[in-house]
Amino acid sequence: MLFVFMLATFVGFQVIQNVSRLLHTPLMSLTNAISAIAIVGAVLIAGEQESTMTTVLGAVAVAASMTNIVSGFLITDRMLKMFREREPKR
Amino acid sequence: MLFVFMLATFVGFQVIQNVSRLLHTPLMSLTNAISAIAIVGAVLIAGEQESTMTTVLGAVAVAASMTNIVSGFLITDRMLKMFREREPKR
Amino acid sequence: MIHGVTQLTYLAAAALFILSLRWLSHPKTARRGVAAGVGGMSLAIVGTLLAPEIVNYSWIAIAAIVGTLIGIPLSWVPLTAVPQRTALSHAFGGLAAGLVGTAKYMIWFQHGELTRFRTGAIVLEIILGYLTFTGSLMAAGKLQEIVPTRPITYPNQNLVNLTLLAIAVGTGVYLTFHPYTAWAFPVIVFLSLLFGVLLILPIGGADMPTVISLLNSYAGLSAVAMGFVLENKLLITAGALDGSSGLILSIIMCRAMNRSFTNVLFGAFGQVQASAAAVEVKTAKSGTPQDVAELLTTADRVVVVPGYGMAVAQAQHKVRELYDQLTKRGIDVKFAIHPVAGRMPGHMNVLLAEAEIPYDALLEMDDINPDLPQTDVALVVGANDVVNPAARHDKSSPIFGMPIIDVDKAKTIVAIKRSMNPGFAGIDNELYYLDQTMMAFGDAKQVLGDVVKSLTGEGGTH
Amino acid sequence: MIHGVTQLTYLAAAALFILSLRWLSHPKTARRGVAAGVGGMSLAIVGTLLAPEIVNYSWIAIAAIVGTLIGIPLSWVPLTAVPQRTALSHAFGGLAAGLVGTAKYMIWFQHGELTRFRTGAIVLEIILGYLTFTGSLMAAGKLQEIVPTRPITYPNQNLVNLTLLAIAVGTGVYLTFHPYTAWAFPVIVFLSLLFGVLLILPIGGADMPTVISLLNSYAGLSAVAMGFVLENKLLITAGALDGSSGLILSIIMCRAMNRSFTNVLFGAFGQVQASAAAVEVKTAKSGTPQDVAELLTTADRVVVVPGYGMAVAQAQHKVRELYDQLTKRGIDVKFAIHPVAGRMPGHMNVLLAEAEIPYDALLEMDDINPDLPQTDVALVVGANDVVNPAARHDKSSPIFGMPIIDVDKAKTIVAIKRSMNPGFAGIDNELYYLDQTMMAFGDAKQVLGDVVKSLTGEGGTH
Ligand SMILES: NC(=O)c1ccc[n+]([C@@H]2O[C@H](COP(=O)([O-])OP(=O)(O)OC[C@H]3O[C@@H](n4cnc5c(N)ncnc54)[C@H](OP(=O)(O)O)[C@@H]3O)[C@@H](O)[C@H]2O)c1
Ligand SMILES: NC(=O)c1ccc[n+]([C@@H]2O[C@H](COP(=O)([O-])OP(=O)(O)OC[C@H]3O[C@@H](n4cnc5c(N)ncnc54)[C@H](OP(=O)(O)O)[C@@H]3O)[C@@H](O)[C@H]2O)c1
Repeated sequence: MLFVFMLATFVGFQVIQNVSRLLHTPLMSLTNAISAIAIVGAVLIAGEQESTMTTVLGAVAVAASMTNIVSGFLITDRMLKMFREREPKR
Repeated sequence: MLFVFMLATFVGFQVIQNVSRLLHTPLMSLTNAISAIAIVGAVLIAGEQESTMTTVLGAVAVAASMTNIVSGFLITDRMLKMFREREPKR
Repeated sequence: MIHGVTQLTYLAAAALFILSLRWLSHPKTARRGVAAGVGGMSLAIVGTLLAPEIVNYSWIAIAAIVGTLIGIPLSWVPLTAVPQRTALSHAFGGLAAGLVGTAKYMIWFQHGELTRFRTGAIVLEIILGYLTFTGSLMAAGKLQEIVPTRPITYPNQNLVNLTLLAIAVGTGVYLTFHPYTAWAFPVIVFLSLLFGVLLILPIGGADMPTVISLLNSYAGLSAVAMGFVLENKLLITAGALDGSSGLILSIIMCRAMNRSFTNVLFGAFGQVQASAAAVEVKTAKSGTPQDVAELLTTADRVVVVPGYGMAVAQAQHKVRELYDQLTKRGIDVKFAIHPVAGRMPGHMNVLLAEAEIPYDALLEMDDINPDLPQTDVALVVGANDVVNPAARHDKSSPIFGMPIIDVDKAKTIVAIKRSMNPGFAGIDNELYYLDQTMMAFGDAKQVLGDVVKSLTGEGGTH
Repeated sequence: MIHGVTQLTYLAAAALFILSLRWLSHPKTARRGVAAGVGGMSLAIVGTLLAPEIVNYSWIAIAAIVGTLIGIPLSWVPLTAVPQRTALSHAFGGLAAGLVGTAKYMIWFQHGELTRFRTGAIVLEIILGYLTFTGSLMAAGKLQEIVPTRPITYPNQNLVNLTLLAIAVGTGVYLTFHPYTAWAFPVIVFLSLLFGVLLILPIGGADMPTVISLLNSYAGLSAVAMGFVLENKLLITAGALDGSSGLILSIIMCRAMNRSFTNVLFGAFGQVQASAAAVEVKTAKSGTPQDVAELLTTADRVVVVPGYGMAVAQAQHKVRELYDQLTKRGIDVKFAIHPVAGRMPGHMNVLLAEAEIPYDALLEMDDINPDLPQTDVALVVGANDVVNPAARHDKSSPIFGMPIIDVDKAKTIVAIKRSMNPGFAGIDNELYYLDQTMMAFGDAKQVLGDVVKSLTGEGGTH
């Protein structure tokens, strides 16, 4: 697992360094949405039905992550829609 | 392990794409040396002493890999030594 | 623990996340990047739902619906509120990580399945998660100005904070070696929550963007820790992507402001604004919007330098109108974007894109600076620190060494702002007193509107 | 299976390999990259030696010494022989992978520990390994001209080859599902060895560089397969790095030659050289080295375009002398490096670097092309295809569409080569018949030497 972490960190650094400055704000919201991958853990806890307590904790975590997923992707897309190239010269 | 492969491939593609054209020949010999990492497998086989046959196979593999390691790194370094920037204007 | 299909969906999801960020590197492919991100996330969720451990779907469904219902309106916030939204999001992310860690601890505690490795990973996860939770809430509050934005300091603050953190970490280490110490867990949770608040208190509202990026990085790392807890490589990968993104962005911001992390986190920057009053009385020339319009029409090359003031005034659409008027007259108009203009990375780009200014008219600092000496008019719209020449020569200035846009080298300069007040760094700007500078006082939207009006009136077009 | 310390050294080794390649991205940090690579390799070896399975070190030590003794002289080869050396290296790499796979199969066979997964991974490893072994040997032979370099073809060749490969893969699949089928293993080994030879036979000597890169990629993939066999993540990582590097380089070469993989592998390129004889009789002007020297002294801007002929003639040192003479006279000299000039990627760069020409005087094709119309003299030293204007306009030419260096746009052109013979692609070059072109016939080293002599004689310096 350390291997995966090491490699993913390299990938992350390289990929992010290549993102143009132009898009740093959308980048922030996109990584924000991706970090909501925590939903995977939350779903596992909420679905396992170990005890009411853990199910509730899991469900709250699912809701919180889902909020991030939905709002993160939507707002990124909204911002990106605004970026457009110069239209062909009139 | 598929995960490791996937991530390493991404890292590989990104890293190699960033290598300047100037250095493509040294790049070939450096990756050549790195691919001699097969020595790890060869050492395990040769050192396990399972049977004479496998030990011999392993030892040949160790020798072959070692050749690549030594010649690969040495020649890369020899080539790189030749690259130098314009000396400060005289 | 995780069966084959799930594993494969996770693999694909991780690849899609990486592609998503790769595609974001250029505006042309960026929207494909969002699609890849959505695809990756959907795969990850579907893959998880297929896992055999999941016996009950109703709670998950309800929670997902609630989350969606909160998420949709959250994505409608105006662009000026994006930093707050991001901070709030990090708070949710941190909360989710913290809760999952807590629940997992409880489950393993019950079943007697806690090992040192598991406990250690959980401790890391909850410290980072809960700290991110309260820290991000505070940051959002400061940005929204619910919490006072000025740095709140008291004696020995750093000592107190670090002691708190040390106790939390110490307890965590103890718990790792004695996983069934029931009292330790809530103590760590409490200390982490508290530390998140205290960490943000002494940081000025204007430093929040850097802090948010850092919190982004923490949120990513807590997902990584969760990945170690659940032995899930997708979580590790996505978390690492997120962690490195946050770290890189905060490094970029710090570097562009020529400050160090320590200075941002412990510097209580923005506290001493009052002391920066001008001592000698200097005079600045000021002009009316009509004067500005006249000056602009005689120019061949114009460089517009937007800053935080444009964002505050929401003046980007007026900037666009001005751009249209000028280009229609054959004047070459470029935009000079400083990396930390505004209050978040890429702030100006998003605003100008919103106003449908083509992104290839936006130039980065290093690309535009060589052109400035050939520029007839540099139009500074609500920017201040990023054009302050003191950064180049005044060693005593707090922004000394920060790279700036060299508008002072342009032939003439027009600066639009409401007053002679300083900007974010709280320091005077000698630019405004130069001979070739004309101030146009007023709200940026108002002033630009008047400029455009007098251009259209005069030109007879429109 | 692998204990903690070994795991950690593997982790560090993998990180070092990645850093090694990252540092190679710029000449300034490149040598640090080699150091990182050596460090990573040493760590990996030490980590492996620490593994508890290893009971006997003497065989390993002897083998390592033998390998070192072969490796050191192999690194002394002249730079023109680097492609052969690389091919030979791949052969060793493939052999090692094949042998390890074979040995592992034997061990698991004996112990009854073969599973489908293990067998499948071994099959992949040995097919790739042995194919790379013989294929690379053939490639090295062709480059060294031990084996005839022209494509060797016979009817239905592709069909025969593909059938062979299909049988090998089919047997491999069978073996995967019936791991203890003793006869299948040697069959696969034999077919892979044979396929490696047959694959290379129909490929012309000049296409070898692309093939070598592809074999590089196979060698990497066989290391990956070995990683799956031994459940070793370091092997997977290093193999993947290698595999992607080989793939990217061959793609770059193919693209720069405007050809497809299929065409390189099955096209039997370079076979029809004879048919390309010139039909109409055209005349080219030729000049003496003194004429060339005179022309050069009157120029302000000179662009030197080196090609394979410079490598053959080992003329790089003379090029350097010429460069010194001309810059001494205040003439601006640049080098235009085509991505596939010579016979391997970066060939010209290494040669010119060997002659100590500063690398910032070397410009890539896309950077120099806009300057050529303002160039007084374009000096073509043993380049042919990469400056053939037919690539731009003659749709029927085999190199049509390949990007070229636009020397025909320069004010005057000097081309140094031994005859009017075609280059690698076997086609005539209209460049030599242009009005503004002067041919200087002879060996490049000889001609340049004379040019330099008449420059020094004339100028009285030196
Ligand atoms: N971008 C980032 O990521 C980031 C992150 C952290 C910190 N920062 C910091 O933020 C600063 C950004 O520099 P900047 O030049 O963009 O902004 P600034 O230095 O904060 O100056 C903004 C100026 O806009 C004027 N203004 C405010 N509202 C206005 C309105 N409605 N109409 C017209 N003008 C208005 C203000 O002057 P009046 O009050 O006189 O109108 C103020 O001087 C830098 O110091 C940077 O270090 C940026
Ligand atoms: N770089 C790579 O990675 C790579 C890989 C695969 C294929 N290729 C191919 O290789 C070719 C490279 O183009 P190129 O322009 O560099 O070379 P080229 O087209 O092969 O032409 C080389 C020329 O050099 C002349 N020459 C040979 N020996 C000489 C000597 N001793 N002194 C003076 N001249 C000599 C030859 O003419 P005379 O016989 O008249 O002297 C020949 O026309 C391209 O077609 C490319 O596609 C390159």
